[in-house]
Amino acid sequence: MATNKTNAANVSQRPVHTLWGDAWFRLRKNKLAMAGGIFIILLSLAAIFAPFITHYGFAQQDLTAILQSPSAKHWLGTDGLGRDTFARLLYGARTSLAVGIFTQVIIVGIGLPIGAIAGYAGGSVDNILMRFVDVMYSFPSILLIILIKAILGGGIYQLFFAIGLVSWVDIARLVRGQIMSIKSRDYVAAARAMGGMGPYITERHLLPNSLGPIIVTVTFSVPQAIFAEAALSFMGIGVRPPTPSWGTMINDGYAVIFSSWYQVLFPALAIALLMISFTFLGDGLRDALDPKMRH
Amino acid sequence: MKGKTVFLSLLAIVLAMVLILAPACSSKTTTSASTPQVLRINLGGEPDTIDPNQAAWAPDLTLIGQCFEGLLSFKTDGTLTPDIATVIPSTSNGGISSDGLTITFHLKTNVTWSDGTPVTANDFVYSIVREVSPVLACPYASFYFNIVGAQAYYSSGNDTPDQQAALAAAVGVSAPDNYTLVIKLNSPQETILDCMALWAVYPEKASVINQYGNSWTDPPNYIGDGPYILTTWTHQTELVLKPNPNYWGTKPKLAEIDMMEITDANAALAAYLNNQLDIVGVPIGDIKTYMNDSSYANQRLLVNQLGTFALQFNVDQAPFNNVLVRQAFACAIDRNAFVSDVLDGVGKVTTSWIPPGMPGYDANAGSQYAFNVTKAKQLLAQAGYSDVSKLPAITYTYANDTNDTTIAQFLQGQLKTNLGINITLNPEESNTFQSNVNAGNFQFAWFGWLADYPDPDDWLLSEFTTGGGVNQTHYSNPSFDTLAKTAETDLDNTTRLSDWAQAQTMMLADVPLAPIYNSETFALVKPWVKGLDASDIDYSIPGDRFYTLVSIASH
Amino acid sequence: MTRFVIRRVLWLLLVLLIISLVTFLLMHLVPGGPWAKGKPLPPAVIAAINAKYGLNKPLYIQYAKYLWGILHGDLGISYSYQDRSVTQIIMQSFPKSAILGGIAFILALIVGISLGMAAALRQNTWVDYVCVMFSTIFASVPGFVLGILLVIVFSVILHWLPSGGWGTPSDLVLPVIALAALPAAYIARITRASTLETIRQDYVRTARSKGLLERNVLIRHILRNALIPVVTISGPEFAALVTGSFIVETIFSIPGIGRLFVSSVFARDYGLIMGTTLFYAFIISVANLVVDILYAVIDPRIRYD
Amino acid sequence: MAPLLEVRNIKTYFNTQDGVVKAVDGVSYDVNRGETIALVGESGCGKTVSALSILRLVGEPAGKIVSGEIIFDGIDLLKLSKEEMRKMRGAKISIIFQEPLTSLNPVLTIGRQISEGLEFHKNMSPSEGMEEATRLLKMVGIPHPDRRVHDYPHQFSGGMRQRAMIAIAIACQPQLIIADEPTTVVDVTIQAQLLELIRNITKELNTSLILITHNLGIVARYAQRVFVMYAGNIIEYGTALDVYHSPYHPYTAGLLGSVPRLDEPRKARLQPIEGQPPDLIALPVGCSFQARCAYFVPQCLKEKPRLIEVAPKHFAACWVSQKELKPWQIL
Repeated sequence: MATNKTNAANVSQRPVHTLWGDAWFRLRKNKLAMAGGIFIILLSLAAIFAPFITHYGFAQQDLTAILQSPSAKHWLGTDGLGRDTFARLLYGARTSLAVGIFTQVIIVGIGLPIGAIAGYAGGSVDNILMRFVDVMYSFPSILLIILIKAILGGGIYQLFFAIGLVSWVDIARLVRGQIMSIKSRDYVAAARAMGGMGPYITERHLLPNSLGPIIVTVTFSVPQAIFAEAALSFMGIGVRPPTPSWGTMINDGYAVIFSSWYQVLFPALAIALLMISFTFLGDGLRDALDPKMRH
Repeated sequence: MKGKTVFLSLLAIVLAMVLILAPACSSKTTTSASTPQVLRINLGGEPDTIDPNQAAWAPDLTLIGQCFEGLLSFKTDGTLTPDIATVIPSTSNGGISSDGLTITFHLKTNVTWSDGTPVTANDFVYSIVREVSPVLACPYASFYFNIVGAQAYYSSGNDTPDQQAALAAAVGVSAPDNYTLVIKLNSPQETILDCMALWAVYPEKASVINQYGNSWTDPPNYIGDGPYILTTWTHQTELVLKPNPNYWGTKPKLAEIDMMEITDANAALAAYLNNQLDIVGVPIGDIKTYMNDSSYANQRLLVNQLGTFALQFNVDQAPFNNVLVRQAFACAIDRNAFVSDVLDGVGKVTTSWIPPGMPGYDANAGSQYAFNVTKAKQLLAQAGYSDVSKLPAITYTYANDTNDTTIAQFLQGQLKTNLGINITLNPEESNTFQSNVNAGNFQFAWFGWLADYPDPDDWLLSEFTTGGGVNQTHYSNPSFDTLAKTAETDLDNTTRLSDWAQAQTMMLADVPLAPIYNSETFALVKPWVKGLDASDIDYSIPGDRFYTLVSIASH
Repeated sequence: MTRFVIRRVLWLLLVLLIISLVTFLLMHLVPGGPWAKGKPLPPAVIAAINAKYGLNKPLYIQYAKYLWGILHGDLGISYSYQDRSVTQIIMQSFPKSAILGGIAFILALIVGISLGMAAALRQNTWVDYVCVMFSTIFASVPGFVLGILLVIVFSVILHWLPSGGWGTPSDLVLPVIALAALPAAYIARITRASTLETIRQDYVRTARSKGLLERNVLIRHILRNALIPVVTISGPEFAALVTGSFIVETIFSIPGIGRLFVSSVFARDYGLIMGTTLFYAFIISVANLVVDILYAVIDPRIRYD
Repeated sequence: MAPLLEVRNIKTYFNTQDGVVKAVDGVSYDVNRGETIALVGESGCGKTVSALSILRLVGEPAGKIVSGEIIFDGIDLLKLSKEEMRKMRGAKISIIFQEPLTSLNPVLTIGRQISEGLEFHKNMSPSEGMEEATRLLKMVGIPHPDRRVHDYPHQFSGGMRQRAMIAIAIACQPQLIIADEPTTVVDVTIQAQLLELIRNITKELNTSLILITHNLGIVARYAQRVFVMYAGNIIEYGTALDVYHSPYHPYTAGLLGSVPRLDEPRKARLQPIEGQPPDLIALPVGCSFQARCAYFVPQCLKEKPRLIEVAPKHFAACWVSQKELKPWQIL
């Protein structure tokens, strides 16, 4: 945490010490995290409003201008089919962000209930679920992804599903751990004493309190999903062309790496930047939400 | 103070790395300084098998071709020449019986295995029977189904061993004496001679195979009769070949051939640029650079291939059950743009299915459906689709490797711009793709064919006859079938070839597929590689049929 | 402890069984087959191949056959590499991935821990910032991008190192870096976090109050406690590294098991898929078991009963 | 004969996000050889920090001793090099922390944690160290010390852990021991035992002791002199009995009020201390107790009271008590 000397001036407006207010206060102080967050927001906007930013379409081929280097006409050059790289990068952001975020929906959708049930119910239920998790762990996820993709076919939704299906395990474990620790705390005991039902307690007390760590984990697993998409596209089992994704762009660029290296450079940089932003944001959130850091 | 020590340790790591790589660079320079007679090529992966009977994969053949020789072989012009056989059997020299059902080969008597023992007719009998055995289920067995009893034996997979043994004995190959081989056919077949020149029936030494089983292909068990022997096989890494001391023919110049197994095209190119390879195929994306960069002028090699790539339609599925639609699509693809932009000029525009350099090639075949947008629109209109939005949904299925993906997107663009048709792309993992296409689960797809042997029947018979072995388009035309039938059993080459030519024209008129281009190989060859004889009959690497002629100049 | 280990080993066997079953079913659910590659084959040939591999028999019989084989230590045959058994193939390719991954793992540990420590002990100084930057950046560059860049710089431009291959030590340098970068960054991040956590602990103050040398405070009291989380993650990391990376092994043409595995899946090489999957699962489970044991060794509070 | 320790006007400040926390703001006290003094005050009044300041263990860089002198046995600790200071810790001055569980390293055996100090200052071999550790554990009354010496902290009960901490503190026979609320986390019965133990040992070794506590009740029994701290200052000190029986500062009185007293019949009801201690970042002008004081006079708002000898050897910093009479006797 930054230990910048602050004078009496801003002492007057000390932060409100609720978890969220306090977290937001501390997050605002973390420049890197804010930078990351801002980049992500800007990128999302750029992706959403891509058509207003560039007049090129992501599938619009210009066979007279193939593999051109950056120019005024094509800011980042063109690819093997004369498509504007900048445009594809923008539209590709849609894919990558979509993969990054919607995968989390599936991950949380599967991991949270399983973890919550295991953590709350405990005993044999917990045992069975956690053994299941163990099996998932020792399964080579790449095999699952490839096979699932082969069964479901090549679309972006199938991609969300395939990636999500193999990466919910961490969340499940986390939620379970969280709930187990919180379960033992007094106010939950109190709630139970007051005759609160299991699910009610889970939803009213346990989940809200384990929300912080979950948010952090999710933030960190967004880049992981984007990673996965890129890697899969590199193996040629990514999204359905001509829809661009940064992964497919890297893959295409890799094919021409010696002749026009910038084709791989730009999407690679884009991915790296997005990753870094998410990592910074995640760090910031962790520091902000981690109760241990509160004084 | 702790921080410092940490950084020292980091520094140490970096230094360690530098130390590791220092010798590396020096060693590199030294290797390229001296000139051992070593040829370094890239197979592009681990061979599936190097057992001639079972091989099917072009790179595997590159290796087998060095270690084995058969009865006959192809010259660069695609004509046959005797190898172990003394002469090419023909009706005139009595090698082929008048009814065309019996083929007799006479063998050279001075041919030996790499272990010094003589190669006899029995080795061929063994190999041919083994080729069609149900136990191995060899992929090329169907090429020999015309041999008496072959198919029966091959299909006896679920029978008892005794039954199989009986069927094996009944296969129509025999060796009256050590140097005579007699083959009995069900029906006359001119191209059986081409088939006898294929790797699939190279002689194999029964004793080693029986002794070592599967591992007979590991050196030193890998006994062959070719100019080279396989000395080391580091799996997934490289194969090393040395001259065969007991080779009967002219001794090769090379002291060693290193066959790398680099799977990634770019990695291979990098290896070439880094002087770790002498020959490399240029990945499609990099072709332009090396085509135009003058500093590579003395390294470029552009070789014609006996291959045609085409758009194939499933004639059972709407809208391609309508011949007019197929014709329209054939006219809608700008082949010139394709070759120049997608292939960067490596390849030749074609409308003919049978590629140039093949007997029975006809440059004008299918030319009526060359690129012509207006005609394409007319055809669509005739088909009743003047409003393309009336077309049923169309999906193009393809294997998801980089090149096919580019092609798919190009075709999508063409149909959009030229006919205003929106098609969906359906990338499938190559294995899924293959099986779906075999099963006819596709509307239209990419289809490539590379010659097994230079004869039209390899291109038309099983591909387009009704119920043909690899008829993926489900094309069915009675008059085509009759023509094919006659040509198949015709021993007179002139009439045979004219029949096939006619058959092709007939087929192309119905457009079960629309030929787009004939493939070529664009490779870089280090200037110090001398005597390379590259041609359209290469297996997978330029000149790989004639490495005996190659030598390495000092550099 | 021993009872714990025994229980875990038994459990491991069960896991392997489940995994083998799931894999087997999934595998056969997926369209395609060992015959569907490259050149289209006539039905007669496909039929013959199915007969050869017993693929024409009902699934449960095939599975039973497979299990029976495993019980006799036979992982079956590979369909795509017909000259070798699955066991042979794994035994030939795994050691290479293991060597590569092993070195990468050690490198990642050394670099990661040193960086993490340095950063934490010099918190909010340039040392810290440099380390954090390093770890963040390397944790954010996809492995294959890094690999590609390394090839371009060190072999294509500088001609210092081979662009790939296997044999000489120099072949290892680039792939090791490409493999180690991400885990190193990850470990660095974790070490930093847990060290920061640890140096705030009371017992560190106690240690100082005894007047110990800073070095001893660091090694005896901080390091050991700070490394506990690192140990937990190092298990999966290690397993992941030694079982090879498809992408890195492809880019650097390493004859490892990672590439083999993925290609076997694409080739529908049922025998090899089963073999490698089980092998992989085995390695992971064992690695985790070892970690749990190590865990108990460094942290006396952990007890298994 | 000069006192063993003289703390002269030390100021220890902490830099935080929210500003500079003046945890100790000009505190002076002294400890004679063999004497036990008590630092008393609510939690957060700076007593722990002032003690840690002696060992120079206020966590840098956030915390800093900005001024003052700490004369120990004739040498100013604040002028020592890091290395010289390190040699002091554990050997000459040692400390017993209040949270024995977190203050013991969970992954080292009790024995090792006791012996490591010995290995450094008395350069014993590890084995000798262990023997000594066993002896010390016996001395602090751990049963089966020979076996327990190999145990880990989590295997000890709260009381035993604190005994182990004591063993660590006395290992090198220091001249000064600082006991920072050694009994807060253990229950009352064990409290007594521990305090007895500490007293006996200090007697035995003729060690000086700074006993830090918020419980004036125990002070009377164990300490000769008492220093009462409030908001980083000492606001009253004197012999234990004086302070105990006739506190001058309303705050001290308040603290006493919060202690059940059996020896005297209750007279006037005393004010319980209401409100919170002031924000150490923004201390008010004048007396820092003003906000909570029931007796304050306008002067309290203007000027900070200095310690004045209100009775022989009895000092207090309070404008009201300057008037030679205890505030509540006005009423």
